[in-house]
Amino acid sequence: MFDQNIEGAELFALPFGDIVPFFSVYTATLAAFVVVFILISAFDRPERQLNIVFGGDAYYAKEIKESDTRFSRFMAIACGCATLGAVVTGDVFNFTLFAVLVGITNIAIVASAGNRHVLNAAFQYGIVAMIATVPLFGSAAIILATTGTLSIWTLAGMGAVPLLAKALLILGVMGEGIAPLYIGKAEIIRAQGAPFVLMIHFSSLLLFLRVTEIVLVI
Amino acid sequence: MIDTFHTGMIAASLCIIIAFFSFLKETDDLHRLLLTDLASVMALFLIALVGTDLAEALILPGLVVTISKLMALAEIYLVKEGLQKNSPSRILDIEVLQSAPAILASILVIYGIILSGFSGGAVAGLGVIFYLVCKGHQERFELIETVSGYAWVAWIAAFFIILIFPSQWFLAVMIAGGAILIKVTAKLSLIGTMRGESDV
Amino acid sequence: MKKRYVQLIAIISGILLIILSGAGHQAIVSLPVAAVLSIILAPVFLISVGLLFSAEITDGDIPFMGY
Amino acid sequence: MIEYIIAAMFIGLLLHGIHRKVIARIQGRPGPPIWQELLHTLKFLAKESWIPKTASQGVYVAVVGISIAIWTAALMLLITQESLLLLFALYVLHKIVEHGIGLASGSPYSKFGAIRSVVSAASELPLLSSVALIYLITGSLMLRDIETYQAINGPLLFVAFPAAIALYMVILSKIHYGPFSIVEAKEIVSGYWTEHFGVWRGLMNAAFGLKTFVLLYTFVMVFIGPIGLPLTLLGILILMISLSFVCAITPMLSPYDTVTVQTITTGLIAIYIIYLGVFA
Repeated sequence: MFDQNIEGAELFALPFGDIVPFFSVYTATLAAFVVVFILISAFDRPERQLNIVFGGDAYYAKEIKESDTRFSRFMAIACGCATLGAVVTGDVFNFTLFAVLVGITNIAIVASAGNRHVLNAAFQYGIVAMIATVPLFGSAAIILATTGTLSIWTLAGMGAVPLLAKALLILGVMGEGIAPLYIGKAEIIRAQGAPFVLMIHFSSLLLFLRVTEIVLVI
Repeated sequence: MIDTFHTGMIAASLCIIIAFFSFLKETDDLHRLLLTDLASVMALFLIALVGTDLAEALILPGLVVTISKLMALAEIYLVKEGLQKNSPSRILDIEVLQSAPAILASILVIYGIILSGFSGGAVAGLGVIFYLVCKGHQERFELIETVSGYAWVAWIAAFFIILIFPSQWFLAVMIAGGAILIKVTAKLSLIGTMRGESDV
Repeated sequence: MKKRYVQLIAIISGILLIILSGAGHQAIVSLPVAAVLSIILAPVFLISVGLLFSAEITDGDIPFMGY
Repeated sequence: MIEYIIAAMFIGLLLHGIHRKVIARIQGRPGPPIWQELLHTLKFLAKESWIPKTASQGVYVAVVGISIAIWTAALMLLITQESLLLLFALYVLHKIVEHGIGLASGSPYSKFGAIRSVVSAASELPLLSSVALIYLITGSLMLRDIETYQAINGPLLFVAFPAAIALYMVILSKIHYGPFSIVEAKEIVSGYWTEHFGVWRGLMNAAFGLKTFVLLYTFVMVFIGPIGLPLTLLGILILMISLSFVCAITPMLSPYDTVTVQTITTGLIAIYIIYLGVFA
């Protein structure tokens, strides 16, 4: 029974060997939010960005090509699905995998942007995210080596996970794009297409929320 | 198991520190892109250190996501630097195909000569095809046809030798083997040169 | 959207919210369930009521696409 | 439920009005009447509303609904005495509302507001360290357990003083006219909600009123404990006035300074937590 006094009561659990996907009040709320945002990015049209010509009073609205929209939309939905996976999964390693997937889809969402600044920022962010796989997988490896399992269900409340592993996990998710290292990501949200760009920010916030829960629980 | 883990861990941390240091020093985007692969390998190395069945099962998905991320980054790099626009004049305009063919083709040809006969010809022919595909493809049919014709003649001559002077069978077999080798090689290499040039 | 539909949505969600609130207090519906349902219904109710307020001025479809 | 939501919105908007009044008095102006923000909201509700043609319609409308839903949910958490961590999650998700509102219309001004909101993502970090500290002390994050703990051991305010400071900083960074409200600075017109007008603006006003009430109520609930509704409301009022004092006498910081101050606060509290966790 998964009944931590951190995140509310258990609502649902799917016993699947020792890897148990579960919903607590907390993760269920997050999952509901992810579904809402997937729906928004799946069905909404992108906005038309207004650009002001500085020093004059002219402004023009940019149009996005249909093919670019389609690609970004697909990637935004993929990003939503990866986020959903990261929120719902009951396994530390799967969480790290989903975190890396979120990183991939994040740079893919803006890949079709013609803006060179955006692409440059995406590239630099991608490199940071790639380096972040080291602490992410490293923490999963340390957890596996010290406790012999990766299941959050089993680890919950045991306090068996070393502090180093927790710190590395947070560091890894930070690299995938939360607060202090987020600055690298701030530039890529200049890209066009509000529903899709929104997904970039949303996915990293949810990763952050989920990793907070994991670190407090295990 | 834990002891080995710790020893490996120290080695891995050393590698990670070196990798991260290289990130600090490196400023060229392409080189940093290549170094990210080093970092991801280190991540997999950490998992592999655990050395259980479960860890083994975790390496493959880890490899898949890191490689796909590397590919996505490489694609971004291409778009960012505008490298997609200058499309290569030839399809196989890859750097490794400029340097490798000479070595690989010579290895294949030498091995084919050692094998001799039909199969040797096939191997050597493959080497020649590889070389021609990578290096260039002027359709010099005359040359190949000439070589092929002389090989044919040598093969026939070997038959005559074995019929007229049975005591010299070894020489005859050698000539026939060499000839068939050259013939098959020549025939196969035709494939490498046939690329539909304008003046043919 | 026509004004009539907005009116309908506002009335239905408003009534549902009041029923939920009453049922929550009388313990007919458990508190968490009532809370979750009112979280979902509250934006619907408030937005439709807001649109009705502004519909006094624009007697066409609300909200229409401007500019 | 709905009566709680309406009442909380009402009190929150009234608090906004008091906030403006106090700031005005400190600065030697008469200031607007304290029900000004309520009137504002009602005025906006009765204004002509539409969706700009350049906007991404779904996001433009959905974020308004989401902002109401998020803070309604936070209020419900307080009523049902659920997890503080979830409250923290809802607070963090409020960032996405700011971001979405800014991006939705395509206007460069609101976009600047949205980007500033992302850059000041550090403002949510003090909350994390505050939550972690509370968990370290009480051993639980359920609001009902925290209440019980305080009923036995006295207010958390003294035990977890750094956490209280962190939460105070968080509320300060979300309050209007505050030193950290770079997302709605006037050099970018009205910041991220420049392009939301009419009904949308009115509803967002209401949602933000709800937000102010919920955040202040959480502060009193978590750090002072169960003291009954009248005293809690008094506590909220005092807290609001103290915030107004800070807002009135500090200028708005530049984005860079904002991020720096927030990050340093988080860092200090994190060091304190590590000290508590490792040595104490």
